[in-house]
Amino acid sequence: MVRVEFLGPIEKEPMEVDVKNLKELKELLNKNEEMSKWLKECAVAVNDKIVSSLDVELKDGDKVVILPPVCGG
Amino acid sequence: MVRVEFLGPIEKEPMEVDVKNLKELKELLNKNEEMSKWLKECAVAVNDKIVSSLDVELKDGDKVVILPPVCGG
Amino acid sequence: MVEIFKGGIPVIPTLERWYEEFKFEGYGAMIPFIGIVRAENGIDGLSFDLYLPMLNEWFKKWANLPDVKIMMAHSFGDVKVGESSFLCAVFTKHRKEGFKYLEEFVEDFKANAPIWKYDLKEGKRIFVKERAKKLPNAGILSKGE
Amino acid sequence: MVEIFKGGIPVIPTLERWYEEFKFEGYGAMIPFIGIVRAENGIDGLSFDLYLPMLNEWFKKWANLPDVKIMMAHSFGDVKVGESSFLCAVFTKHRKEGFKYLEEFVEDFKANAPIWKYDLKEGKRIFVKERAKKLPNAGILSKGE
Repeated sequence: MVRVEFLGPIEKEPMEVDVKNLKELKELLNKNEEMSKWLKECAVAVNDKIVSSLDVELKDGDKVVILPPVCGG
Repeated sequence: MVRVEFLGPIEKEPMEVDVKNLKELKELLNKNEEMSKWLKECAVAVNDKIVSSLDVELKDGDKVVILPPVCGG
Repeated sequence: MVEIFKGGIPVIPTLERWYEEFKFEGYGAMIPFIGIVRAENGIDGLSFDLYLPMLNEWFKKWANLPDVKIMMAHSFGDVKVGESSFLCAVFTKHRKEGFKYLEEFVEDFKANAPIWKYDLKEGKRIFVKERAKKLPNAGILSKGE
Repeated sequence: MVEIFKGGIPVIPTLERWYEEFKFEGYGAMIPFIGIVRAENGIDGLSFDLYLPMLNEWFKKWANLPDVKIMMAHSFGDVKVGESSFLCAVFTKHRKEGFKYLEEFVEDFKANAPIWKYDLKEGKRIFVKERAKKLPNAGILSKGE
Protein backbone atom coordinates (compact mmCIF):
# COMPACT_ATOMS: atom_id res chain seq x y z
CA MET A 1 0.00 0.00 0.00
CA VAL A 2 1.07 3.59 -0.68
CA ARG A 3 0.32 6.31 1.82
CA VAL A 4 -0.99 9.60 0.40
CA GLU A 5 -1.03 12.74 2.57
CA PHE A 6 -2.70 16.05 1.78
CA LEU A 7 -0.91 19.02 3.25
CA GLY A 8 -1.85 22.49 4.41
CA PRO A 9 -5.29 23.74 3.44
CA ILE A 10 -6.49 20.56 1.68
CA GLU A 11 -9.02 19.20 4.09
CA LYS A 12 -8.63 15.51 3.50
CA GLU A 13 -7.43 12.69 5.71
CA PRO A 14 -4.42 10.59 4.61
CA MET A 15 -5.26 7.56 2.48
CA GLU A 16 -3.67 4.15 2.00
CA VAL A 17 -4.08 3.19 -1.64
CA ASP A 18 -3.09 0.30 -3.87
CA VAL A 19 -1.40 1.90 -6.90
CA LYS A 20 1.72 0.89 -8.80
CA ASN A 21 2.76 4.29 -10.13
CA LEU A 22 1.90 7.98 -10.22
CA LYS A 23 -0.27 7.60 -13.32
CA GLU A 24 -2.57 5.25 -11.44
CA LEU A 25 -2.63 7.64 -8.50
CA LYS A 26 -3.56 10.47 -10.86
CA GLU A 27 -6.53 8.49 -12.21
CA LEU A 28 -7.67 7.65 -8.73
CA LEU A 29 -7.43 11.13 -7.22
CA ASN A 30 -9.07 12.89 -10.16
CA LYS A 31 -12.28 10.92 -9.58
CA ASN A 32 -13.00 13.40 -6.82
CA GLU A 33 -13.90 16.76 -8.32
CA GLU A 34 -12.84 18.84 -5.31
CA MET A 35 -9.47 17.07 -5.31
CA SER A 36 -9.18 17.55 -9.04
CA LYS A 37 -9.27 21.32 -8.52
CA TRP A 38 -6.52 21.15 -5.92
CA LEU A 39 -4.35 18.98 -8.14
CA LYS A 40 -4.09 21.75 -10.73
CA GLU A 41 -2.22 23.82 -8.19
CA CYS A 42 -0.34 21.17 -6.25
CA ALA A 43 3.17 19.80 -6.42
CA VAL A 44 3.76 16.15 -5.56
CA ALA A 45 6.53 14.57 -3.55
CA VAL A 46 7.39 10.89 -3.36
CA ASN A 47 9.21 10.02 -0.17
CA ASP A 48 9.65 13.76 0.43
CA LYS A 49 11.26 14.57 -2.93
CA ILE A 50 9.29 16.68 -5.39
CA VAL A 51 8.80 14.78 -8.65
CA SER A 52 9.04 16.33 -12.11
CA SER A 53 7.60 13.44 -14.10
CA LEU A 54 4.77 10.95 -13.84
CA ASP A 55 7.12 8.10 -14.71
CA VAL A 56 7.60 7.11 -11.10
CA GLU A 57 6.91 3.61 -9.87
CA LEU A 58 5.49 3.27 -6.38
CA LYS A 59 6.14 0.40 -4.06
CA ASP A 60 4.68 -0.82 -0.82
CA GLY A 61 5.45 1.64 1.98
CA ASP A 62 6.11 4.65 -0.26
CA LYS A 63 4.72 7.99 0.86
CA VAL A 64 3.23 10.52 -1.52
CA VAL A 65 2.46 14.04 -0.32
CA ILE A 66 0.32 16.56 -2.15
CA LEU A 67 1.62 20.10 -1.64
CA PRO A 68 -0.63 23.11 -2.32
CA PRO A 69 0.85 26.53 -3.13
CA VAL A 70 3.04 27.75 -0.27
CA CYS A 71 3.31 30.97 1.66
CA GLY A 72 5.68 31.04 4.59
CA GLY A 73 6.87 33.96 6.63
CA MET B 1 38.09 85.13 14.20
CA VAL B 2 37.29 81.82 12.50
CA ARG B 3 37.59 78.55 14.41
CA VAL B 4 39.23 75.66 12.54
CA GLU B 5 38.89 72.11 13.89
CA PHE B 6 40.76 69.03 12.70
CA LEU B 7 38.77 65.84 13.03
CA GLY B 8 39.55 62.18 13.50
CA PRO B 9 43.14 61.09 12.98
CA ILE B 10 44.61 64.57 12.30
CA GLU B 11 46.56 65.27 15.42
CA LYS B 12 46.21 68.97 15.65
CA GLU B 13 44.52 71.24 18.17
CA PRO B 14 41.74 73.61 17.03
CA MET B 15 42.93 77.04 15.86
CA GLU B 16 41.39 80.51 15.90
CA VAL B 17 42.49 82.29 12.74
CA ASP B 18 41.92 85.63 11.11
CA VAL B 19 40.93 84.85 7.51
CA LYS B 20 38.23 86.36 5.30
CA ASN B 21 37.56 83.40 3.03
CA LEU B 22 38.53 79.81 2.23
CA LYS B 23 41.26 80.86 -0.17
CA GLU B 24 43.06 82.64 2.64
CA LEU B 25 42.60 79.61 4.88
CA LYS B 26 44.04 77.39 2.18
CA GLU B 27 47.19 79.58 1.96
CA LEU B 28 47.57 79.53 5.70
CA LEU B 29 47.10 75.81 6.28
CA ASN B 30 49.37 74.76 3.40
CA LYS B 31 52.32 76.45 5.07
CA ASN B 32 52.52 73.37 7.26
CA GLU B 33 53.82 70.42 5.24
CA GLU B 34 52.20 67.73 7.37
CA MET B 35 48.86 69.53 7.10
CA SER B 36 49.33 69.95 3.38
CA LYS B 37 49.44 66.17 3.01
CA TRP B 38 46.21 65.78 4.96
CA LEU B 39 44.46 68.47 2.92
CA LYS B 40 44.82 66.39 -0.26
CA GLU B 41 42.50 63.83 1.29
CA CYS B 42 40.22 66.00 3.37
CA ALA B 43 36.78 67.46 2.83
CA VAL B 44 35.95 70.82 4.36
CA ALA B 45 32.77 71.96 6.10
CA VAL B 46 31.81 75.52 6.96
CA ASN B 47 29.35 75.64 9.84
CA ASP B 48 28.90 71.88 9.43
CA LYS B 49 28.02 71.93 5.72
CA ILE B 50 30.51 70.41 3.30
CA VAL B 51 31.62 72.99 0.73
CA SER B 52 32.12 72.31 -2.97
CA SER B 53 33.85 75.56 -3.89
CA LEU B 54 36.54 77.85 -2.49
CA ASP B 55 34.33 80.88 -3.12
CA VAL B 56 33.11 81.01 0.43
CA GLU B 57 33.43 84.12 2.57
CA LEU B 58 34.12 83.58 6.25
CA LYS B 59 32.94 85.85 9.00
CA ASP B 60 33.65 86.22 12.67
CA GLY B 61 32.39 83.18 14.60
CA ASP B 62 32.28 80.81 11.63
CA LYS B 63 33.50 77.27 12.19
CA VAL B 64 35.52 75.34 9.64
CA VAL B 65 36.10 71.61 10.11
CA ILE B 66 38.63 69.53 8.22
CA LEU B 67 37.31 65.99 7.61
CA PRO B 68 39.73 63.19 6.72
CA PRO B 69 38.53 60.07 4.84
CA VAL B 70 35.82 58.27 6.84
CA CYS B 71 35.25 54.70 7.84
CA GLY B 72 32.34 54.00 10.14
CA GLY B 73 30.82 50.70 11.16
CA MET C 1 17.59 22.32 11.39
CA VAL C 2 14.93 24.98 11.34
CA GLU C 3 13.93 26.04 14.85
CA ILE C 4 10.19 25.59 15.24
CA PHE C 5 7.96 27.35 17.76
CA LYS C 6 4.28 26.93 18.58
CA GLY C 7 2.83 30.42 18.23
CA GLY C 8 4.91 33.60 18.02
CA ILE C 9 8.70 33.24 17.99
CA PRO C 10 10.58 34.56 21.06
CA VAL C 11 12.40 37.00 18.79
CA ILE C 12 14.81 38.69 21.16
CA PRO C 13 15.99 35.61 23.11
CA THR C 14 16.51 33.78 19.82
CA LEU C 15 18.51 36.65 18.32
CA GLU C 16 20.54 36.85 21.52
CA ARG C 17 21.33 33.14 21.43
CA TRP C 18 22.48 33.34 17.79
CA TYR C 19 24.51 36.52 18.36
CA GLU C 20 26.29 35.01 21.38
CA GLU C 21 26.92 31.78 19.50
CA PHE C 22 28.65 33.41 16.51
CA LYS C 23 30.10 36.72 17.67
CA PHE C 24 33.62 35.32 18.04
CA GLU C 25 33.51 33.21 14.88
CA GLY C 26 35.01 35.83 12.56
CA TYR C 27 31.76 37.09 11.04
CA GLY C 28 31.80 40.87 10.64
CA ALA C 29 28.13 41.19 9.77
CA MET C 30 24.99 39.69 11.27
CA ILE C 31 21.87 40.54 9.28
CA PRO C 32 18.59 39.24 10.71
CA PHE C 33 15.19 39.37 9.11
CA ILE C 34 12.15 39.56 11.36
CA GLY C 35 8.72 39.05 9.86
CA ILE C 36 6.06 40.80 11.94
CA VAL C 37 2.33 40.02 11.64
CA ARG C 38 0.58 43.21 10.50
CA ALA C 39 -2.99 44.22 11.29
CA GLU C 40 -4.61 44.19 7.85
CA ASN C 41 -7.91 43.04 6.36
CA GLY C 42 -9.33 42.88 9.87
CA ILE C 43 -7.28 39.86 10.88
CA ASP C 44 -6.49 38.94 14.48
CA GLY C 45 -3.36 37.16 13.34
CA LEU C 46 -2.03 34.48 11.04
CA SER C 47 -1.85 30.74 11.40
CA PHE C 48 0.64 28.31 9.88
CA ASP C 49 0.99 24.68 8.91
CA LEU C 50 4.45 23.29 8.17
CA TYR C 51 5.64 20.06 6.65
CA LEU C 52 8.76 19.54 8.69
CA PRO C 53 10.54 16.73 6.79
CA MET C 54 10.68 18.76 3.59
CA LEU C 55 11.23 22.07 5.40
CA ASN C 56 14.41 20.71 6.98
CA GLU C 57 15.47 19.15 3.70
CA TRP C 58 14.96 22.50 1.94
CA PHE C 59 16.94 24.31 4.63
CA LYS C 60 19.93 21.94 4.41
CA LYS C 61 21.31 23.54 1.26
CA TRP C 62 21.42 26.91 3.06
CA ALA C 63 22.76 25.53 6.33
CA ASN C 64 25.93 24.08 4.84
CA LEU C 65 27.41 26.85 2.72
CA PRO C 66 31.13 27.47 3.33
CA ASP C 67 31.21 31.26 3.64
CA VAL C 68 27.96 32.04 5.45
CA LYS C 69 26.09 30.88 8.51
CA ILE C 70 22.30 31.03 8.25
CA MET C 71 19.95 30.48 11.19
CA MET C 72 16.20 30.29 10.91
CA ALA C 73 13.11 29.96 13.09
CA HIS C 74 9.45 29.63 12.12
CA SER C 75 6.11 29.36 13.89
CA PHE C 76 3.35 26.85 13.55
CA GLY C 77 -0.20 27.41 14.77
CA ASP C 78 -1.57 30.84 15.59
CA VAL C 79 0.54 34.00 15.64
CA LYS C 80 -1.09 37.24 16.74
CA VAL C 81 -0.73 40.71 15.28
CA GLY C 82 2.55 42.23 16.51
CA GLU C 83 4.16 38.83 17.00
CA SER C 84 6.68 37.24 14.65
CA SER C 85 6.26 34.05 12.66
CA PHE C 86 9.53 34.08 10.72
CA LEU C 87 13.01 34.95 11.91
CA CYS C 88 16.35 34.35 10.28
CA ALA C 89 19.88 35.72 10.51
CA VAL C 90 22.74 35.65 8.05
CA PHE C 91 26.34 35.84 9.32
CA THR C 92 29.09 36.71 6.84
CA LYS C 93 32.64 38.03 6.97
CA HIS C 94 31.73 41.17 5.01
CA ARG C 95 28.46 42.99 4.61
CA LYS C 96 28.05 42.76 0.83
CA GLU C 97 27.74 39.00 0.68
CA GLY C 98 25.45 39.24 3.69
CA PHE C 99 22.96 41.44 1.83
CA LYS C 100 23.10 39.07 -1.14
CA TYR C 101 22.60 35.91 0.91
CA LEU C 102 19.81 37.39 3.00
CA GLU C 103 17.78 38.38 -0.01
CA GLU C 104 18.40 35.13 -1.89
CA PHE C 105 17.59 33.08 1.18
CA VAL C 106 14.36 34.89 2.00
CA GLU C 107 13.14 34.79 -1.61
CA ASP C 108 13.89 31.08 -1.85
CA PHE C 109 12.12 30.57 1.47
CA LYS C 110 9.01 32.40 0.23
CA ALA C 111 8.93 30.39 -3.01
CA ASN C 112 9.88 26.93 -1.81
CA ALA C 113 9.52 26.31 1.93
CA PRO C 114 6.59 23.93 2.55
CA ILE C 115 4.59 26.26 4.77
CA TRP C 116 0.95 27.30 4.50
CA LYS C 117 -0.36 30.56 5.88
CA TYR C 118 -3.93 31.37 6.92
CA ASP C 119 -5.62 34.56 7.99
CA LEU C 120 -7.11 34.33 11.47
CA LYS C 121 -10.53 35.95 11.80
CA GLU C 122 -12.80 35.34 14.76
CA GLY C 123 -10.92 32.19 15.61
CA LYS C 124 -11.24 30.76 12.08
CA ARG C 125 -8.43 29.96 9.64
CA ILE C 126 -8.90 31.25 6.09
CA PHE C 127 -6.51 30.14 3.36
CA VAL C 128 -5.79 32.92 0.84
CA LYS C 129 -4.79 31.09 -2.31
CA GLU C 130 -3.97 34.29 -4.23
CA ARG C 131 -1.12 35.00 -1.82
CA ALA C 132 0.45 31.56 -2.19
CA LYS C 133 3.03 30.36 -4.72
CA LYS C 134 2.87 27.13 -6.65
CA LEU C 135 5.80 24.81 -6.01
CA PRO C 136 7.98 23.45 -8.86
CA ASN C 137 6.12 21.05 -11.16
CA ALA C 138 2.78 21.98 -9.65
CA GLY C 139 -0.17 20.48 -11.52
CA ILE C 140 1.66 17.27 -12.43
CA LEU C 141 -1.26 15.12 -11.25
CA SER C 142 -3.89 17.29 -12.91
CA LYS C 143 -6.30 15.69 -15.38
CA GLY C 144 -5.50 18.12 -18.17
CA GLU C 145 -1.75 17.48 -18.04
CA MET D 1 19.07 61.17 16.22
CA VAL D 2 21.77 58.54 16.09
CA GLU D 3 22.05 56.66 19.39
CA ILE D 4 25.62 56.92 20.63
CA PHE D 5 27.33 54.55 23.06
CA LYS D 6 30.76 54.68 24.67
CA GLY D 7 32.32 51.31 23.80
CA GLY D 8 30.39 48.34 22.45
CA ILE D 9 26.69 48.81 21.74
CA PRO D 10 24.27 46.85 23.95
CA VAL D 11 23.00 45.05 20.85
CA ILE D 12 20.21 42.90 22.24
CA PRO D 13 18.57 45.47 24.56
CA THR D 14 18.69 48.03 21.75
CA LEU D 15 17.10 45.65 19.24
CA GLU D 16 14.48 44.75 21.84
CA ARG D 17 13.64 48.38 22.46
CA TRP D 18 13.26 49.09 18.72
CA TYR D 19 11.23 45.90 18.12
CA GLU D 20 8.84 46.71 20.97
CA GLU D 21 8.52 50.31 19.82
CA PHE D 22 7.47 49.46 16.25
CA LYS D 23 5.90 46.01 16.27
CA PHE D 24 2.33 47.36 16.24
CA GLU D 25 3.04 50.15 13.74
CA GLY D 26 2.12 48.19 10.62
CA TYR D 27 5.64 47.25 9.53
CA GLY D 28 5.76 43.68 8.27
CA ALA D 29 9.54 43.49 8.11
CA MET D 30 12.28 44.51 10.53
CA ILE D 31 15.76 44.07 9.07
CA PRO D 32 18.63 44.91 11.40
CA PHE D 33 22.30 45.09 10.54
CA ILE D 34 24.82 44.29 13.25
CA GLY D 35 28.48 45.06 12.64
CA ILE D 36 30.69 42.79 14.73
CA VAL D 37 34.37 43.52 15.39
CA ARG D 38 36.39 40.66 13.92
CA ALA D 39 39.75 39.40 15.15
CA GLU D 40 42.04 40.19 12.21
CA ASN D 41 45.55 41.59 11.74
CA GLY D 42 46.22 40.86 15.39
CA ILE D 43 43.93 43.62 16.66
CA ASP D 44 42.41 43.69 20.14
CA GLY D 45 39.53 45.76 18.85
CA LEU D 46 38.65 48.95 17.02
CA SER D 47 38.30 52.50 18.20
CA PHE D 48 36.13 55.28 16.82
CA ASP D 49 35.89 59.06 16.68
CA LEU D 50 32.63 60.66 15.61
CA TYR D 51 31.71 64.18 14.68
CA LEU D 52 28.22 64.29 16.11
CA PRO D 53 26.81 67.53 14.61
CA MET D 54 27.36 66.31 11.06
CA LEU D 55 26.53 62.69 11.89
CA ASN D 56 23.08 63.70 13.07
CA GLU D 57 22.66 66.02 10.11
CA TRP D 58 23.59 63.16 7.74
CA PHE D 59 21.15 60.83 9.47
CA LYS D 60 18.21 63.25 9.21
CA LYS D 61 17.56 62.48 5.57
CA TRP D 62 17.13 58.79 6.46
CA ALA D 63 15.12 59.40 9.62
CA ASN D 64 12.29 61.22 7.89
CA LEU D 65 11.32 59.06 4.93
CA PRO D 66 7.59 58.40 4.61
CA ASP D 67 7.53 54.64 4.00
CA VAL D 68 10.37 53.39 6.19
CA LYS D 69 11.57 53.76 9.76
CA ILE D 70 15.32 53.58 10.24
CA MET D 71 17.00 53.36 13.63
CA MET D 72 20.73 53.53 14.17
CA ALA D 73 23.30 53.24 16.96
CA HIS D 74 27.08 53.69 16.86
CA SER D 75 29.97 53.47 19.29
CA PHE D 76 32.69 55.92 20.10
CA GLY D 77 35.92 54.99 21.85
CA ASP D 78 37.18 51.42 22.10
CA VAL D 79 35.18 48.39 20.98
CA LYS D 80 36.63 44.96 21.60
CA VAL D 81 36.65 41.94 19.31
CA GLY D 82 33.23 40.25 19.44
CA GLU D 83 31.48 43.48 20.39
CA SER D 84 29.44 45.64 18.03
CA SER D 85 30.17 49.20 16.97
CA PHE D 86 27.37 49.71 14.45
CA LEU D 87 23.75 48.67 14.68
CA CYS D 88 20.80 49.72 12.59
CA ALA D 89 17.34 48.42 11.78
CA VAL D 90 15.03 49.15 8.87
CA PHE D 91 11.26 48.75 9.30
CA THR D 92 9.09 48.55 6.18
CA LYS D 93 5.64 47.32 5.29
CA HIS D 94 6.98 44.71 2.87
CA ARG D 95 10.33 42.95 2.71
CA LYS D 96 11.47 44.06 -0.74
CA GLU D 97 11.72 47.75 0.06
CA GLY D 98 13.36 46.74 3.34
CA PHE D 99 16.23 44.98 1.55
CA LYS D 100 16.64 47.98 -0.74
CA TYR D 101 16.63 50.56 2.05
CA LEU D 102 18.97 48.58 4.27
CA GLU D 103 21.61 48.27 1.58
CA GLU D 104 21.30 51.88 0.44
CA PHE D 105 21.42 53.13 3.99
CA VAL D 106 24.45 51.10 5.02
CA GLU D 107 26.37 52.00 1.85
CA ASP D 108 25.61 55.71 2.34
CA PHE D 109 26.66 55.36 5.96
CA LYS D 110 29.98 53.80 4.99
CA ALA D 111 30.66 56.51 2.41
CA ASN D 112 29.42 59.62 4.18
CA ALA D 113 29.00 59.33 7.94
CA PRO D 114 31.69 61.42 9.68
CA ILE D 115 33.26 58.58 11.65
CA TRP D 116 36.90 57.52 11.88
CA LYS D 117 37.98 54.01 12.69
CA TYR D 118 41.27 52.88 14.21
CA ASP D 119 42.78 49.48 14.82
CA LEU D 120 43.52 48.86 18.47
CA LYS D 121 46.83 47.12 19.12
CA GLU D 122 48.43 46.97 22.54
CA GLY D 123 46.34 49.88 23.70
CA LYS D 124 47.35 52.08 20.75
CA ARG D 125 45.07 53.50 18.04
CA ILE D 126 46.30 53.06 14.47
CA PHE D 127 44.49 54.85 11.64
CA VAL D 128 44.39 52.76 8.45
CA LYS D 129 43.99 55.31 5.69
CA GLU D 130 43.65 52.68 2.94
CA ARG D 131 40.40 51.50 4.48
CA ALA D 132 38.86 54.96 4.62
CA LYS D 133 36.82 56.77 1.99
CA LYS D 134 37.28 60.37 0.94
CA LEU D 135 34.23 62.55 1.49
CA PRO D 136 32.65 64.61 -1.34
CA ASN D 137 34.90 67.44 -2.57
CA ALA D 138 37.87 66.08 -0.69
CA GLY D 139 41.09 67.91 -1.51
CA ILE D 140 39.43 71.29 -1.99
CA LEU D 141 41.99 73.03 0.24
CA SER D 142 44.94 71.24 -1.31
CA LYS D 143 47.78 73.32 -2.80
CA GLY D 144 47.62 71.62 -6.18
CA GLU D 145 43.91 72.30 -6.69
